[in-house]
Amino acid sequence: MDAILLQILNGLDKGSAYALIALGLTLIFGTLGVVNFAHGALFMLGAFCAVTLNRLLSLGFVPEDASATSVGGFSFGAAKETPYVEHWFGESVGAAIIDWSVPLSILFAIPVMIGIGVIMERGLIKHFYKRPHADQILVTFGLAIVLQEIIKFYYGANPIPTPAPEAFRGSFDFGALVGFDPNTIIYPYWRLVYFAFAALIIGGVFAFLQFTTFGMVVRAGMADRETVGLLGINIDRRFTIMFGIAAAVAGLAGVMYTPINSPNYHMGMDFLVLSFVVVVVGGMGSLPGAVLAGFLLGILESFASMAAVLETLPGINQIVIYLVAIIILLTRPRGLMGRKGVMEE
Amino acid sequence: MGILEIKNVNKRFGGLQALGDVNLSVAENTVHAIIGPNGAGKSTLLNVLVGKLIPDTGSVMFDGQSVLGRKPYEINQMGISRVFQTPEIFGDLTVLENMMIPIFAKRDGAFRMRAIGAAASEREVIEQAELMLESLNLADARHDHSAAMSRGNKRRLEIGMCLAQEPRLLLLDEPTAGMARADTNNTIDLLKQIKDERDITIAIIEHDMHVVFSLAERITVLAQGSPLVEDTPDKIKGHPKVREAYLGESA
Amino acid sequence: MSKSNFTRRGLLKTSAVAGAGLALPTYLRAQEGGFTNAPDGDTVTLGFNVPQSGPYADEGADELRAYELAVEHLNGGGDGGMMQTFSSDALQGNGIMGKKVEFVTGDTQTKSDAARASAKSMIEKDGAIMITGGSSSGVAVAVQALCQEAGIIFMAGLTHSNDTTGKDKKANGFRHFFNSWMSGAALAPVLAGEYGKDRKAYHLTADYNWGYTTEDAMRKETEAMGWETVNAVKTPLTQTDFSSYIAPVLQSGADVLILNHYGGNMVNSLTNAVQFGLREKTVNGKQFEIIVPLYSELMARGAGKNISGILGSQNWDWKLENEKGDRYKGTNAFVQSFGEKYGFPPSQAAQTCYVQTLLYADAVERAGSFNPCAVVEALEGYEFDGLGNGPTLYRAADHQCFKDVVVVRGKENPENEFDLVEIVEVTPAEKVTYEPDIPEFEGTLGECNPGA
Amino acid sequence: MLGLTKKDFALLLVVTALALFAPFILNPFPEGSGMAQFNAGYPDLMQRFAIFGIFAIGFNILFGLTGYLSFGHAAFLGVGSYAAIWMMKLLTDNILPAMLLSVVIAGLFSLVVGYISLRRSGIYFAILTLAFAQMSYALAYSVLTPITGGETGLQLKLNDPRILDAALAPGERANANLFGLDMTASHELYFGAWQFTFNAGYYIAAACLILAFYLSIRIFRSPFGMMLRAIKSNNTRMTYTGLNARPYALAAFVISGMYAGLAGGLMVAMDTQVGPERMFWTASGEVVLMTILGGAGTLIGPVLGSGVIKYMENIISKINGSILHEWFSWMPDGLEDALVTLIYPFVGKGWHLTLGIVFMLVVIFLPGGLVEGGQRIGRMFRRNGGASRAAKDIAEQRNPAE
Repeated sequence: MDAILLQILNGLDKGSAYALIALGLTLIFGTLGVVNFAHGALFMLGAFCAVTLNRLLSLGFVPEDASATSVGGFSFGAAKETPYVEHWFGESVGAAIIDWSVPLSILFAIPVMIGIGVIMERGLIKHFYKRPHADQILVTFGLAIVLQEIIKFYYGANPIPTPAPEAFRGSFDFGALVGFDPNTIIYPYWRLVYFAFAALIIGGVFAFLQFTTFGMVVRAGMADRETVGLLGINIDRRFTIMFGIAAAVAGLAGVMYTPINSPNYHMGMDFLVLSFVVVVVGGMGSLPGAVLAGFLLGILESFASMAAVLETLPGINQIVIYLVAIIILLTRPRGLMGRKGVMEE
Repeated sequence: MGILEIKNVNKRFGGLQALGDVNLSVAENTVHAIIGPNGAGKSTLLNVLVGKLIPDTGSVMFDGQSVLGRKPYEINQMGISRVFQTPEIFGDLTVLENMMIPIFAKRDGAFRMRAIGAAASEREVIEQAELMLESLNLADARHDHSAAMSRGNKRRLEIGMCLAQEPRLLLLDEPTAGMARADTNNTIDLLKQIKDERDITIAIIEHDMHVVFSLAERITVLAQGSPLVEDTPDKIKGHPKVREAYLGESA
Repeated sequence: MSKSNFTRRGLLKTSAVAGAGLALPTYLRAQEGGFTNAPDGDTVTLGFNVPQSGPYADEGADELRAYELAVEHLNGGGDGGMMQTFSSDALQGNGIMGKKVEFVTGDTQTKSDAARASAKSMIEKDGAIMITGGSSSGVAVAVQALCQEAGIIFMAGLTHSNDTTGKDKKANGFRHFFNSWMSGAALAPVLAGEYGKDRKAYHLTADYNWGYTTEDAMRKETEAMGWETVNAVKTPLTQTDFSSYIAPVLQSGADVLILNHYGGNMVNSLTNAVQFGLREKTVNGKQFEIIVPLYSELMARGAGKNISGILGSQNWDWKLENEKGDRYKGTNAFVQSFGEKYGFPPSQAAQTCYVQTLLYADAVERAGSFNPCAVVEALEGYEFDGLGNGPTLYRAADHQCFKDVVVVRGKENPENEFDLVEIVEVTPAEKVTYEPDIPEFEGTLGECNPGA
Repeated sequence: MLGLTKKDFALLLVVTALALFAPFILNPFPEGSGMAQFNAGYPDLMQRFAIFGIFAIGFNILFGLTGYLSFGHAAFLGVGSYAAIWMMKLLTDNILPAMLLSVVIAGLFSLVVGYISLRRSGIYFAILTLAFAQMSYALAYSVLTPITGGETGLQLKLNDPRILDAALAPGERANANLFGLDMTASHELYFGAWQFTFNAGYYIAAACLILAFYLSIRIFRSPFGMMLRAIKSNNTRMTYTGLNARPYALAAFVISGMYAGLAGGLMVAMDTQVGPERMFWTASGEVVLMTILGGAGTLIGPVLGSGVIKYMENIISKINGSILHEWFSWMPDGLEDALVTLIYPFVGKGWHLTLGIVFMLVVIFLPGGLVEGGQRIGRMFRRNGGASRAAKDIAEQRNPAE
């Protein structure tokens, strides 16, 4: 029982990452009808916003009395630096600022990612709305490669550790809180933060689409693009904004993900295929479907990784997501909550 | 006994009774129009006939055989062809190729692998297709891209493609919807010509009363999923219930 | 024409008609030499086949730096690096056998197909006489097999799986790097000393060949000294979030977690394990510990602070000579020339690649020929010293180097990003030596192939 | 001729000539010159051009004609490869049975995958095929290690059974051959500073490519091909014309799966090794990109697209800093360094960046892929009155619909 509860918790957490990425992807799919293979790259860019801010804040100088490590007469100059922020704001405040660089990156990433999204849409994607999906795939895939390589050029291929604030490191004993034995269900603080953050963003996007005129038009657009076009609403500008929002959602998912796994330049590709599976299993053009599928697949993946399950079905952890995707798509033609006629051709 | 016999067909979508006890008989070699206000169940009925929807109860017999439970392409192979509200043609193919496909379908059935010979050397099929195009006045456009044609010509092509299969029943779903007057008249003429030249039964769903009264020999009026009246055009024109329910007093 | 690798040449001639005119007589570049790509000018070309794209690109870049440095030294440039300390003095700094060393590079993408394509282009197009590099066992095994077929010497780069000099060993292939078995053997005594002989271990294992051999080695060695293996769970290579594998560890009653992971897998699983607070737990009255059998500097950098206090093994470390003395001479010479050129100390991948290049060049000099079979003969059973790892033997039976293994621990407070681990102990070569015919290393070496 | 129209036959002749004279065409630069770096006329790359050409031609029969976008075709290539290597391990080193089996096994596997996946269309179909391929990859990498060799894959070993072959003499190794003709056998021709390599394996692969290309023309022009285009154009009309679209699509799927199997078998025949990453989704994605890059739905496009991608992967990736310096060494120092710094990010380890930029440029400026580029050049020639036959033929292969 506690083992299952534990995996549900893990699954919710994995699922919230899947759901966040899939949410942005399906916004672009559903509203713009564009197969965006660069969405994973947006997630990656978000993560590197956090890395960049962390680096900027940690920029420093070498105090004069610092000693360098030396080997056989050769010394490496990379002695400990004192960050400027510590110099300017005092040691404790400066250290705290660096410590909190990941949450601070949210503020940094929102304008950056919206900017990237808008530039991407205006500069490139806009011209591909009426082109075949194949062309969209090629151009966005090309863009994803270019973005990745730029990041690789500046940051290298190795993962870059980007820790959570000290206060959120480590874990708490969730099991003990709800009456299980100690140490049976432990849960890292940051993952709880990530889950709450994902819930907030998902809720925010839904509320935005539900309660604003803008959202109403977009939802109408998702239901029937032609009608909205006939209404004479400036759908172009709204689509641009929508793309910006989707980019920001992907970027924020990336920012907050950095303490969970050290980001590297190809992390977007690792998530790309999975997020496509999530979106499609959820059903094309359905936001709740994408979120539901994200959590569902996250939880199933967690269950499949249990030792007891692996003993009876070796290798099930390798394929569970794809197997479930096949079963769902065969039993429900348009995924969990897909609408008819979206991307079926 | 008509060529198409619809008996006690019911279809519900959730709480909505789309079709309620529809009974309809279409006599062979007649033009039968089905009219009715929006939401009367015309499209649902049509989708039942072509196998896209399966009714909850009732039977649909075509030439003595049930069509229910068969796939659309099987029903087509039984001899029912359908013309859509917006012309459905193979836009990426040339006009001639468009016309060849139904001839292949007629000759080879629903599936036959012919991957070795060249389509261009199928003399017989091409000849038939060209004859058909000539009778439709589309012969000059045979190597054109069908997507580039006018809507009227697309409609002609689509009707021609259906005829090329030599169906026994031709279903037309608002064939002149959204068309200019001239195109509408052309289509009416084409259908009249077909009616005169061929042994064919035509069932037509239409809003445009001009079209209906130009072509139909019998008319069924549907309202709220059930047939209201069925009669000859003249009788229908004067029928008080119809005027009230559908045409409106002013018509 | 006297020697041919295409052993079916006789058949080939008789079937010329069947071949419809395609069966042209075979002859390859510089046939006179009697072996593939015999260098005929005043230069000799080496092929450096390293990952330049994909997750191991940084490791590949470091390997490439080492290769370029080795070429510089062989050609008499720079300060000569380890050539000054090398026990053999065959190398004069005038290239190899008087021929200037040139090199070509390629991208393995850490995929065996791409690695073979790249290696083949080096052999077929650039006339490389030796191929070296790689940062995964899949690639090493694939390229080694290719070199065996083509009659080229393969000097493996970073490859740690038993298979490279075990199941898939080849006469034309040589490995300087250590392997899973040695990691287990080297770690076990240190683990017993540090954590005691009564421990319960939980293994997370990457679900592919290297993972299997590493888990095997670790289990065998730790169980032999009294540890109990509570559970061993396989994780997919493509896994990025290991939470669902880490979370049940505590429940199982284990007090040690062994992460048989490498590269991105290791960075992520270790990060996750620390996130779950495993290191702060006390289980069975003991401090919970995490072990990473194979360490690398780049992985350590990727995992950041999470590696502090975590034990693992390495082939070499740049502080070895400073901390453990003269036995490891060559280390400082290498670190100095590498550091001067690039501004930071070399990784163990760089060291193994540098050493492999030097060893190849030295073998050619000693053999007096570029002929692969002569090189194989010169390397087999060769004992040398002064290349940073202490006295080393290239064993004839399996072409595996036997030398000391370094056991390291992640530093609590690293001075800088290059100084992330501290050397705990060096397990001497005798303790990590095994018989060449034990079941884990079963395989046929075959005979050397000189090619055309 | 051969059941082809004049134009198609001319195209076939062009492709045949390109394939036969590839060793010359791909090695335009003399050995030892700075430009020799761009030579691609060595056996391995020529073989890869042919093999991936076949793979893409087959993929195009499915995607280009029916519009069904499979994201899992690499699985068929991989399965074909495994079948071939097992055949060579167990039965004989002759590549013929190996290649036959790889086509058959890939065909059977694609029949199963296609039968299930074709129950859905559009993106749902794409994800189903992707799921099958990813499962194949993951299992081949891990739990199926006893059959697939896992991470390290399968190679020929000295102690393989090889029932039909005579025992190896001491010192002899197992070589892929066709009735004794060794796939690695090469003939080299020196012509001044030029060097041309004629490799037996390449010519086998080229023969397969020509045959595959010929078959694809026949399929394109057949009534079956017309039906496939009809599926892509309007599935509704297809159904309401009494045609069952699914077996047509399935047939196309299986045919393209068999092409993939042939490509996989050839890969083993040319280079006796199989690894599971051949089936990873990026490999499936690559053939999609090859086809679109060249021009989906055109006859020659996929061959061009695969050629460009493989060229970048194998040639551009090998240009490193020292080669750049060599090239520009005649320049003044400052200029040389500036130029090298400018170009360096795009070559060698940056070859992916160049690939990404090429993808974007092609799709932005040549919506119909590289073939459209040929088309435009062809038009330019025609305007100048001197239309070259080949350019025109290539240009007109494009479906006007695209």
